Amino acid sequence: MSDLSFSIGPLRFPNPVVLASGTAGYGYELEPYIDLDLLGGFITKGIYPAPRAGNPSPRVYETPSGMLNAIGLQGIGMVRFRDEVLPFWERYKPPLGINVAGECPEDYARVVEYLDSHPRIDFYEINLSCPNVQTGGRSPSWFPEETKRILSTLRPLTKRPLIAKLSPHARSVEEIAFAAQEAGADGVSLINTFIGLAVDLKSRRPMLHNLFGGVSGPAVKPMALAMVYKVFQRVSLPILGMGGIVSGRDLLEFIVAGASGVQIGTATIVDPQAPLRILREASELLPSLGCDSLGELRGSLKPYR
Amino acid sequence: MSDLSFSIGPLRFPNPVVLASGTAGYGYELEPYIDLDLLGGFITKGIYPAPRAGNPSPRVYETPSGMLNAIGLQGIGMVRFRDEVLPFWERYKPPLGINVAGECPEDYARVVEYLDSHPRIDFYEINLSCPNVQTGGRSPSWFPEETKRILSTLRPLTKRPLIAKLSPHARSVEEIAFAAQEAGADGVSLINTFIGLAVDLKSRRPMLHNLFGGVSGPAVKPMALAMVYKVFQRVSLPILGMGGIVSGRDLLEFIVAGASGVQIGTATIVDPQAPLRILREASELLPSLGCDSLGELRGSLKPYR
Amino acid sequence: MTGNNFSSKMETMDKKGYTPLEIVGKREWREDFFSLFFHSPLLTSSLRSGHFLMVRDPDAPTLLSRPFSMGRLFHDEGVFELFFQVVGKGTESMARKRVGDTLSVLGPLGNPFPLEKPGRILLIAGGRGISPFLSALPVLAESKRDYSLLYGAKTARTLLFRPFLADFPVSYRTDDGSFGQRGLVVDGLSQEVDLVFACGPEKMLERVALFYKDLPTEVYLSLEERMGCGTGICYGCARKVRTDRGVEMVRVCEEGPVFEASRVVWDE
Amino acid sequence: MTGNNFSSKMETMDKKGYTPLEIVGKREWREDFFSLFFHSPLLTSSLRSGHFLMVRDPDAPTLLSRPFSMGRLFHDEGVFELFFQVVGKGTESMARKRVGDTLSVLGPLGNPFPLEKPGRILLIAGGRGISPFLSALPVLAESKRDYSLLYGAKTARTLLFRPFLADFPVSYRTDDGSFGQRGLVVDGLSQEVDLVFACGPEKMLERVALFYKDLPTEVYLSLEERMGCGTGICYGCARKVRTDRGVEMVRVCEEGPVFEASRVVWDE
Ligand SMILES: Cc1cc2nc3c(=O)[nH]c(=O)nc-3n(C[C@H](O)[C@H](O)[C@H](O)COP(=O)(O)OP(=O)(O)OC[C@H]3O[C@@H](n4cnc5c(N)ncnc54)[C@H](O)[C@@H]3O)c2cc1C
Ligand SMILES: Cc1cc2nc3c(=O)[nH]c(=O)nc-3n(C[C@H](O)[C@H](O)[C@H](O)COP(=O)(O)OP(=O)(O)OC[C@H]3O[C@@H](n4cnc5c(N)ncnc54)[C@H](O)[C@@H]3O)c2cc1C
Ligand SMILES: Cc1cc2nc3c(=O)[nH]c(=O)nc-3n(C[C@H](O)[C@H](O)[C@H](O)COP(=O)(O)O)c2cc1C
Ligand SMILES: Cc1cc2nc3c(=O)[nH]c(=O)nc-3n(C[C@H](O)[C@H](O)[C@H](O)COP(=O)(O)O)c2cc1C
Ligand code: FES
Ligand code: FES
Repeated sequence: MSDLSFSIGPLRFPNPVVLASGTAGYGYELEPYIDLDLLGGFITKGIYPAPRAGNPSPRVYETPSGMLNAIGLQGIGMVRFRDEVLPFWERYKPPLGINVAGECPEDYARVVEYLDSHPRIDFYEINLSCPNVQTGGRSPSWFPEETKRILSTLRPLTKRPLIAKLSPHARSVEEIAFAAQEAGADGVSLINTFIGLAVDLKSRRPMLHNLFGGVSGPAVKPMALAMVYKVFQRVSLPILGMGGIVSGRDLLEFIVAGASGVQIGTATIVDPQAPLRILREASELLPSLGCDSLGELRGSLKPYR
Repeated sequence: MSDLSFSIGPLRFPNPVVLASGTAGYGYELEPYIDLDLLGGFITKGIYPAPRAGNPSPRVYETPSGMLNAIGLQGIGMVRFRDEVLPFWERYKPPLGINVAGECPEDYARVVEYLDSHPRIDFYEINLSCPNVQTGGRSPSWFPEETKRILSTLRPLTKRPLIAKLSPHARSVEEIAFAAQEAGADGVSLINTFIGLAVDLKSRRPMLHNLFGGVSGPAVKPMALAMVYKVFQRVSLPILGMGGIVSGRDLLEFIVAGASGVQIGTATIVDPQAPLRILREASELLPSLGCDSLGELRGSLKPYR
Repeated sequence: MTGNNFSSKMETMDKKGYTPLEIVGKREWREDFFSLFFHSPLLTSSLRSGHFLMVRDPDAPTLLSRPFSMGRLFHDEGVFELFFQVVGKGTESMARKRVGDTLSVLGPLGNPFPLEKPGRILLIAGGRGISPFLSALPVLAESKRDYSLLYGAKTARTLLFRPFLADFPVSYRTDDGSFGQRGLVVDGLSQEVDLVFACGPEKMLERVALFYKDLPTEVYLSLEERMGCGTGICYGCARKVRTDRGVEMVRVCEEGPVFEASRVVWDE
Repeated sequence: MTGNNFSSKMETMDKKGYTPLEIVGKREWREDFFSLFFHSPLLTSSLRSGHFLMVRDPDAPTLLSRPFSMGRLFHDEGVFELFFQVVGKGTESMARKRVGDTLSVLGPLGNPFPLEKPGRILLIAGGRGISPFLSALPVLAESKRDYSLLYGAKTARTLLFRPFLADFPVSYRTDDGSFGQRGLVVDGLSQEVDLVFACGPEKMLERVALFYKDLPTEVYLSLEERMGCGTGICYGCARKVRTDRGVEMVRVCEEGPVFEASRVVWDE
């Protein structure tokens, strides 16, 4: 029986399948479809201090092997999240990560401060990379200094692992990951969505009301794998790899490129049971690669020269 | 009858379908498949001063709705190009662009200086963005200053239009396009390929001998459209838009987002006759949109707010 | 599978998931309309008018599933119908399917029309909005309700299912007068009803809502919004709806697709 | 189409392009091997052993075409065979195709084996490398050449086409001795030939080249390389080959796939 667990600092994940922020709601939405206890971990929709209505519809559109979304971080805010969602999670065991969102460093700090006393929280994923909020705009993880500033503000506020979620639009994602490491992050999540646009020819309107959206899904997998590998070469932090994982094969490719665990996003939107299928496929495939544990596979990519 | 022509400075392109660098060889390779005279324009494989062997194989791999390539700019060099290829092009009329490649500003200058006396050349596309040559490495168009430096070196060397071809990995492509405009470029080509990686799980080898490759094809279309629109908003230079165009519909979407003309890359690799099919589809579609010319459609995207 | 403590549990136990269903029949209508028929006694018996299904073809070049109301229910055969119009990649690829092929289907999803409410019922269908009423009509007939259907389309050619509808009280309208009365569905509305159930183009639904705004008639509309998941997890399908907390962005797939007209905010 | 001065020219006049061809037959062999049969008198009469075709399914989730040698040619029926093994997405989707479906095919591409060269001929096939010889054998038989085929595979189960091959001089080898002689193809090579044509795994071809290196035998190998276009435009399929200018990266699709063994550089 192979060992699929991995750890980020003291926190052990029972298996590599973590559900990605914004693609699995707050958790209870998935309850009719899967046994949440089988997951390696769960990361919530982005939590802002106040509730947010998000963008007008249309908010999603299918692109070649991918999707474009501009939900605009619709959310119930940290107070209702604590009162209504965290009690739900006491019935389930997988590591629970809070995706912390904000428009300024203070927003992030308020969320962490407000929630940190709650025992059910296992880690924070700091979303330094949402491309939707400001129209096609810059994100903190395009810049090493801003990445550091936000993480350094948060570091003293909690003992729990802080994982920095990075944008793929930085000139060099490995440089940003290095900055995150220096600022005390315990891991990095790679990658958030690419900024994209789709055009309705007939109306000459954007396909999304928000104009720009974030691109995810299999289309971005090669870019995501490249970034995971580059960051793995550069920093020693554990990596949660994501971007287009829809099969056990995809999952293990991310591990070979250097990821400690992965996140599943678009695949869950396509099929709510996909995360468990992916986990099953990966666990069946692993022995056929001659490996007893994920650790043996991690970062095992051998370039030709 | 609708007018499909467009211009970059004094140079008129009969229609918007320009073949993209590296995806149509030097031109003669396509002769068995299409009448080159029907094209809107043609851009050669990247021309370096000296011949280059390029990377070992495998050099290509299919990714979801896209492809990964690391040809490594295999090429015959500027001398053989002038002697063997330019005479071929005297038999055909479409605007001919030379994709100028280099590892340092001097390389670019040598190519332009050596070729500029030849009358068959219509314009230069300066490749500031090839991601393959240095392994996963930086490219000049990630930085406004480097973009300016190279273009300013070239500007005095020729009276022909200089078009800057930009990488999608700059933090802000519009900032780079603005720098190119300031340095005297006559247009910009958007976008070159994204850096990607594919993993062979069984051998734990990269799928490409070079490790990293460039991602092109429909997968990148939403990102390319977003960049075209952002650059169109920011600079006044004509834009050659590309990234995943495989239909007349795709072509016109780029025009709506602000492109003056487009380039067809991966589609020609998939089917050498695709460029002419795309042209036909676009010319049939245009009247149904109530337009007599491409110009009416250009930049006509109406955001919701 | 180890690495967690629940390896003995089956991942699908008690849980709802996509099911591969064989296409047992296909019908090509005019003007890019198609019907596909699927054999599934379970779904056929659990689907109610207003429910929708997510449909996916794992071998197709499309990624996301597409939402469809079901059309007719053939209870004796355990067969249900999907009736759709080809408008893009997903529906194109569905239209290429043949009898014997398989599609993945998830449902029933959403909340059906509350047909059981008492009173005189008017069903209003615009164009392909006829779908949910193809299963509602037999239910209403069987329970001997006071009901009728107002069914409008652009032209006679797209006024489909007429032989099937002949057994029920239906009045037809076409924009061009080529069948039934000339004019829009919204010009034929009756005040003499207690309950209205409507499905069709957004503009039509808005005008239906407006017509009954200050009347005692209870109006339920089946709304559409472009969807990502259909399962409530992506928040892709939200629209403005009045709730206890004021006006909120509410998911059409989870809280809808059927909404009380008075709750819907029409602001664009 | 205006906007250029050549609107009267048809884009396909005198030019070679992808043609949709109907699948008129399908055969499922063992171990993920399949044959598809296509009707095209034009292609069937112009294909020569060593030529390849690019095959594409516009409705499949794959983007690029895949290269295949043709298998048997049925001149009377104008039918040719593609014989392939399922190894990934492209071949998987081809294997799902049914009689009556259509695939887009471009060819003939590349340079065939120079079968017309004089002398005693040895054909060498390893595994699915049998493909090009399925059309070569009848040609050699008809022209009464002195020839034979050495055909090896891992095991008897994957030594296919034996009934067809029964009409020709063939010696078989399997790695496990389950049919024919036990051992590798390269252990059965004969020096008593003037011409060798070989197709099979890279390792086998390299050992064939080595065996004949210092002998007067002329050796031609059909090489494979992962392809992008198949038409010579992308430079995706290049490998090291000796040319007039020294060692160069040469395109397998355009200058190959058949190369003289002495020109091939084996360095990895
Ligand atoms: C609850 C619900 C029930 C539905 N029932 C039916 C039905 O019974 N029969 C039927 O034919 N259709 C139905 N639809 C609409 C159907 O889902 C869309 O037509 C389909 O998703 C289009 O997919 P496509 O890939 O062919 O088009 P795409 O390529 O995705 O889009 C083509 C065009 O259709 C528009 N579009 C896409 N999805 C929707 C949508 N959900 N609503 C409105 N416009 C859309 C796009 O904006 C675009 O302009 C229903 C939709 C919902 C939300
Ligand atoms: C000139 C030529 C003739 C060929 N003739 C035949 C034939 O008659 N019958 C047949 O079964 N196959 C033939 N092949 C090989 C065939 O093209 C590949 O098996 C096919 O492209 C794999 O596609 P896929 O999408 O199924 O696999 P992919 O998903 O693309 O790849 C799966 C695996 O196959 C490997 N692979 C992909 N393409 C090639 C290739 N061209 N050569 C070697 N390995 C490859 C990949 O590296 C990967 O490990 C030929 C190849 C060439 C170049
Ligand atoms: C509908 C949708 C909503 C998302 N919302 C968030 C979010 O709130 N916070 C965040 O950090 N990432 C968000 N993401 C990004 C995903 O978490 C993930 O990084 C991305 O989708 C890439 O993974 P995938 O290709 O597996 O989907 C969202 C993605 C989608 C598709
Ligand atoms: C095989 C291949 C080779 C390429 N070579 C070059 C090159 O030499 N110079 C260059 O500027 N771009 C090169 N490109 C990038 C294309 O010109 C184009 O920018 C990119 O492929 C996006 O367009 P597409 O999606 O239509 O292919 C190459 C692309 C491919 C696929
Ligand atoms: S479509 Fe995803 S929440 Fe409704
Ligand atoms: S495959 Fe493109 S040049 Fe050979």
